[in-house]
Amino acid sequence: MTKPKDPAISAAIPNDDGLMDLHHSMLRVRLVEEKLLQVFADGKIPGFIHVSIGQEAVATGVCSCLTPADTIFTTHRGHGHTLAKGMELKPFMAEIFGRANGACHGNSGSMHVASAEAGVGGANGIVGAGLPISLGSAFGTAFKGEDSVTVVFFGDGASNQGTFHESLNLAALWNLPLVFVCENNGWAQFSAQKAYMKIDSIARRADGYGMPGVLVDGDDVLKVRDGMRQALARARAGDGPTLLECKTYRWFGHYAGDPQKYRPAANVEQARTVDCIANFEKFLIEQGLAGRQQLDDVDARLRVEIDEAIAYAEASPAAPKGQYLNDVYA
Amino acid sequence: MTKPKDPAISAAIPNDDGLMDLHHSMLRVRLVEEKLLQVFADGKIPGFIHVSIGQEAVATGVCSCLTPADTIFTTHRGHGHTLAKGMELKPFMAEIFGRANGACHGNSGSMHVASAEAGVGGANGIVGAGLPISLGSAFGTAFKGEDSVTVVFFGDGASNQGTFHESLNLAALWNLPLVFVCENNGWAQFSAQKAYMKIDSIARRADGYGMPGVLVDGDDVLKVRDGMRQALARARAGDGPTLLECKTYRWFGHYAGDPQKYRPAANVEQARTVDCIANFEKFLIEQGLAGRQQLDDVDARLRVEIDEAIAYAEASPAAPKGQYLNDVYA
Amino acid sequence: MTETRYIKAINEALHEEMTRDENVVIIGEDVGAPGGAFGGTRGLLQAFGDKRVKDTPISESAIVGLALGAAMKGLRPVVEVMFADFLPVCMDQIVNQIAKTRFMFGGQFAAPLVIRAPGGAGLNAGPQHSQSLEAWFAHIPGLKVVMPATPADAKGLLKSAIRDNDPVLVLEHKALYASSGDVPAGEYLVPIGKADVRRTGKHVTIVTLSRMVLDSLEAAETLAAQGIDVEVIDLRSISPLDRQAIFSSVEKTSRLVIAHEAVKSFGIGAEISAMVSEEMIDVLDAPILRVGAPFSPVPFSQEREYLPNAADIVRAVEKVMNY
Amino acid sequence: MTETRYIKAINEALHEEMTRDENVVIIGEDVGAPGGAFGGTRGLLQAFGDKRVKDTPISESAIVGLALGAAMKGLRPVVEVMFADFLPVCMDQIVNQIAKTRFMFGGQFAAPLVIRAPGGAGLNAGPQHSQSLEAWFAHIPGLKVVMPATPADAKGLLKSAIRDNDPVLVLEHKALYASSGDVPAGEYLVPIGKADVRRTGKHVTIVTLSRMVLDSLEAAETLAAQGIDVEVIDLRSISPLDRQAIFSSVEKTSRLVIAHEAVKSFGIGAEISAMVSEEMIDVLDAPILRVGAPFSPVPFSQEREYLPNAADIVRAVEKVMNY
Ligand SMILES: Cc1ncc(C[n+]2csc(CCOP(=O)(O)OP(=O)(O)O)c2C)c(N)n1
Ligand SMILES: Cc1ncc(C[n+]2csc(CCOP(=O)(O)OP(=O)(O)O)c2C)c(N)n1
Ligand SMILES: [Mg+2]
Ligand SMILES: [Mg+2]
Repeated sequence: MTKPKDPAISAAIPNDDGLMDLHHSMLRVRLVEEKLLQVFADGKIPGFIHVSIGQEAVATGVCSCLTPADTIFTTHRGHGHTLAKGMELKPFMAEIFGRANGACHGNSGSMHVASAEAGVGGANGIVGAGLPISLGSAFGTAFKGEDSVTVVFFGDGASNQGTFHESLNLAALWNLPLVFVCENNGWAQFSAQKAYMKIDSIARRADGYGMPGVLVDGDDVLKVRDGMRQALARARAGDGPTLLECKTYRWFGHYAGDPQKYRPAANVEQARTVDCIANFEKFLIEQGLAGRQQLDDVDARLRVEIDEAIAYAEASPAAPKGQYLNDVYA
Repeated sequence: MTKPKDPAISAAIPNDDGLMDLHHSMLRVRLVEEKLLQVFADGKIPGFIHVSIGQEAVATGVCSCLTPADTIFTTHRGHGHTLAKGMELKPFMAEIFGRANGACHGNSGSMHVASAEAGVGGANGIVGAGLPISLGSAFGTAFKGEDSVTVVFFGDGASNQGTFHESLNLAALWNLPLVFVCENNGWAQFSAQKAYMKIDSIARRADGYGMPGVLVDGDDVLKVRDGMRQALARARAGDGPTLLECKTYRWFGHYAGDPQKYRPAANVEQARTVDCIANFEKFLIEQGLAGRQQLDDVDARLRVEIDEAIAYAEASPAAPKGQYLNDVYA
Repeated sequence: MTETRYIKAINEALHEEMTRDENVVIIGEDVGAPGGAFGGTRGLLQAFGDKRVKDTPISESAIVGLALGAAMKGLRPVVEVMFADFLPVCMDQIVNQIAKTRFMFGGQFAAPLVIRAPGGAGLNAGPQHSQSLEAWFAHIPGLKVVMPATPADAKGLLKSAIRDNDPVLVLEHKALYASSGDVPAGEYLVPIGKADVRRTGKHVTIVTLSRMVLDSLEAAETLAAQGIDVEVIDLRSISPLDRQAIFSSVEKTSRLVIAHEAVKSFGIGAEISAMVSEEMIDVLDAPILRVGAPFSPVPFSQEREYLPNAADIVRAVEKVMNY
Repeated sequence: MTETRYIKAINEALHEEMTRDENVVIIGEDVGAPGGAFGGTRGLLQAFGDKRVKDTPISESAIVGLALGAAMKGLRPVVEVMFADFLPVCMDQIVNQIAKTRFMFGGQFAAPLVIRAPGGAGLNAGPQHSQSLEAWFAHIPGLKVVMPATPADAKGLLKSAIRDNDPVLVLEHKALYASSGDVPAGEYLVPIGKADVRRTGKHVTIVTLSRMVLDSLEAAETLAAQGIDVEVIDLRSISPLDRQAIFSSVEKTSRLVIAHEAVKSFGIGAEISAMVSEEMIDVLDAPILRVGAPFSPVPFSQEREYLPNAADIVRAVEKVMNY
């Protein structure tokens, strides 16, 4: 995570061990995605989008440990990871709107946001396909003697793709500086986890590759960060990869607009009572690390930033005629 | 395994718990493959062949527990499994020779021997590709209410293909009547196991699917049979699949003619001191279950059978002109 | 005949075939209670139970391979692969296993199974969710490949595919799912390997399929206003290909335009063009022109500009008419 | 110039490029000490060490994906996939990831990597080890595809592929590995996208590639004896395709035969035929004929009967000459 560009925060309140940054990052993801749901419902975004609302502690807990030199690979549900890793909001938004100055020239939209600058190797529309690519990123940086680390996010559903298996085996074998982050939100599209695997915890699979598997509460940003710090320490020390499973819950439908007939609203309501952001705010206030007003100020500043990014995206031009032919070959 | 069609055996000596059948089956595979190496070296077989000499206890131990109603799927190194399962020797041999009355009309050769009659769903030239297919076989028989079981053989190398992972997960989830037999011979083509996986025992992976994983000495036909009996009992009782790993050693090169520069001859010599057939013969004799002469008689009869099959294959006509167009569509 | 949506026609076919033959089973991601990503399998779980309607993990290779094994055991599996773009994920099972099973084993085993997958663009789903890859499959002996353009064909071809003794890939078009048309109620089979003359005409033949049938018919209307009488042939199947239907039409019109949504280069239009020029070059009064997508992945925001459309077909027809 | 075997020429190219650029790494099954299944990577481990020559598990998707990630980080991976028939195992990584990386990410990342894989028949390796699937890859924007026929091209194209900033699929022919020819020592680059006129002639053009270049040259000799003067164009690259070379030759000869080993239907010959008839139908004095394999998997025992050969080419040429 690049430091949030908001000097007011670090100046105004004690920011012990980056706690206010964690709050800022999670809330930023939440507010961006809430806004996306709204503009999507208004018909302003083509195609479809997948939001990670409720899962922000995973994105933030993991990415808060990283530097821009580290690289992440993510999934169709990648907005949070991407932003927490430090991607600029304007090219992010313009891409989702399909505009010429989107990060990918409007070629690919929400499912493929990426930022070379911020170390976001790309979201991916093929479930499980990011894992093999992350191997090469980790191999590449190690080859060049860099001490940066690669992180690949994937879902509980993705953990049943063959690519998961091949990638964990190879990463363990080659001792790659790689962290496999399984964001287990209990659902794969319209199915609950028990419908696609017999075991509860994906971390249990790590042993079959000779790699540590760690399960953390993915709704607690500090626990995620702790788990990630240990995995990163291993990776940076040359001790190889870790499978870090973060258990969380998908608050919304699979895609924006999903009527969710496949799960009772009551269950979702129940799950939503565990809110990583509300809980963390409570903690900050209880610990005397922040006051309500300060947190509300962060919220207000973020909304301004987001509105600006939306306005930027909307004002951005469409891709020029035939643009799609420009990025096919070098 | 269909009973060997050799009444002399069961009549002449005590055949406690099918021990003489085990001997007959292992020796038959060994002698067939030794003969195949010879005729291949003589240039009589087109393409390439992969022999399983030294690994006969796995094929025999597993298949001795099966009936013709059970189905096996095997690999490029499938001669042993196929024969132990009861495939007739003549169509087997004629296929390897590429003749019209080969089991597959000469369409495909050694790497694709199959027998619908004997419950051999086919050898496969793509490493790891048999596992998904075996799922459907097990699903199909269970669907029809049959109590037969499907067995899929694959190598230690194959256990790193994505299909391994997807198949074990699905089989466990659906509780399929399936036994995954990993024939771990320590080598994948020209590489030793430690070059492609960090863990020693593939059975260790079973836990990640919620399935029992069992490691047995693959050079001891009785231990293989015991392991298989338990796995089969589970499967037939509706308790789902098992991963049965049989540790053995590949005595010969990857393919017939492989110069094996990648491993010291001394290591191979050392490994060959563990001979599943010689050991089993010793056991039979020591236990007073058979005499040397009786075993030699089995050997002699087998050689006759094999010579006949070779003669049959050699005398068989080539496939008729354009035969390859006949089996493409129904 | 009732006015039915394309996706509903597919659903009807599945219902009917499952009723007719208890060996028909449905396999795929979210095909059970959710009724599939696009609603194709809606109601089947309720009607036929979870023995015959099987939700799977996200494991395309395992799923498609499972269908093969089940088919070898006498079942008639119908697999749904959520997007045709995911077929590459399980390509080995399709091409090296399913397509070759009968051949490799000398006819000892058959692979009577169906893979349904929606291809095509039109929903701004971006480069990994919009492809038209049919040319690959048509190149593989052992597979049959159909691409229905209308709800009636979606029903009739799927029913035929399920009864076929060979593996059939049914490439639906996701942008057509919401389209409607008359669909015969109950038993209705469209033979695999037979094209359909969707409009008769005498000046020029358009050979097309899937969504481009609609664009071709639209183009034909525009051209009719200019006095150009277009014959539109909807291939419906690309493997086997109804060569005779194409030859007969070109025999009459002496002019041929081929229109498909896939990338033009190395697409199925190439085969049709080559086949016609091989057999009847002297009949042709003009070059055979192909309309297809440019040589780029399907873009997200510029999808409409990228996709071939009726105007492109009109231009191609004008070109062959003015040759 | 030294007489060198095709497989040795490949090995030479790898040696030279690894010496020139320390970012070139070799990845694949048994590519290290064993030197690859066919000897292509022999000696590289010894010369460059195990940091740059990486043996892998049997995990084609992971391997090819790994190459992509490494290329995004600035390496120049050269992956060996043991048989081209195994490309379907990792098709998603090739087609949905590698080919689309530059496009999907708006040029932020490049994928300068090479995948080498031997295709083709000739060793009686049967239906799963003998296929020619190049048409699939030529249909995918973002990939480049080359198919060397001679040892010199095998070297020169591979060197160019390694230096190319786009992903290049090098489809070698396993039946050519043992063939020999003159290969320039040291620096020798064959440009990607340029065909080679392997024989000049004025009566008929044969467009061909890979192993069928040899059959075409043999056919040309036979035909020369009958007074038919054949021009043989070796495509070398199929994506990008050297359209101009084809057009120029047909301009001169007015007759075209296309010969490839892949299944004829929906093969690359279709595109070439369609492209030529689109652009220059009036120049043609005869139909464009294609020589390719019949519509069946490659059989084990009848491989020779199945494969297209010089006699088939002679017949096709005679047919266009006598038209
Ligand atoms: C290979 C492949 N199969 C299926 C899909 C369709 N699909 C997209 S997301 C998804 C569910 C993924 O579940 P999970 O990995 O748990 O991620 P989550 O959506 O929960 O974040 C599915 C099935 C796909 N995109 N790619
Ligand atoms: C997908 C695929 N990759 C690679 C190969 C080449 N190959 C054939 S056998 C083999 C080794 C297999 O090792 P293992 O699974 O241990 O079986 P074994 O040969 O030891 O019986 C390899 C790499 C193949 N046939 N298919
Ligand atoms: Mg999930
Ligand atoms: Mg092995």
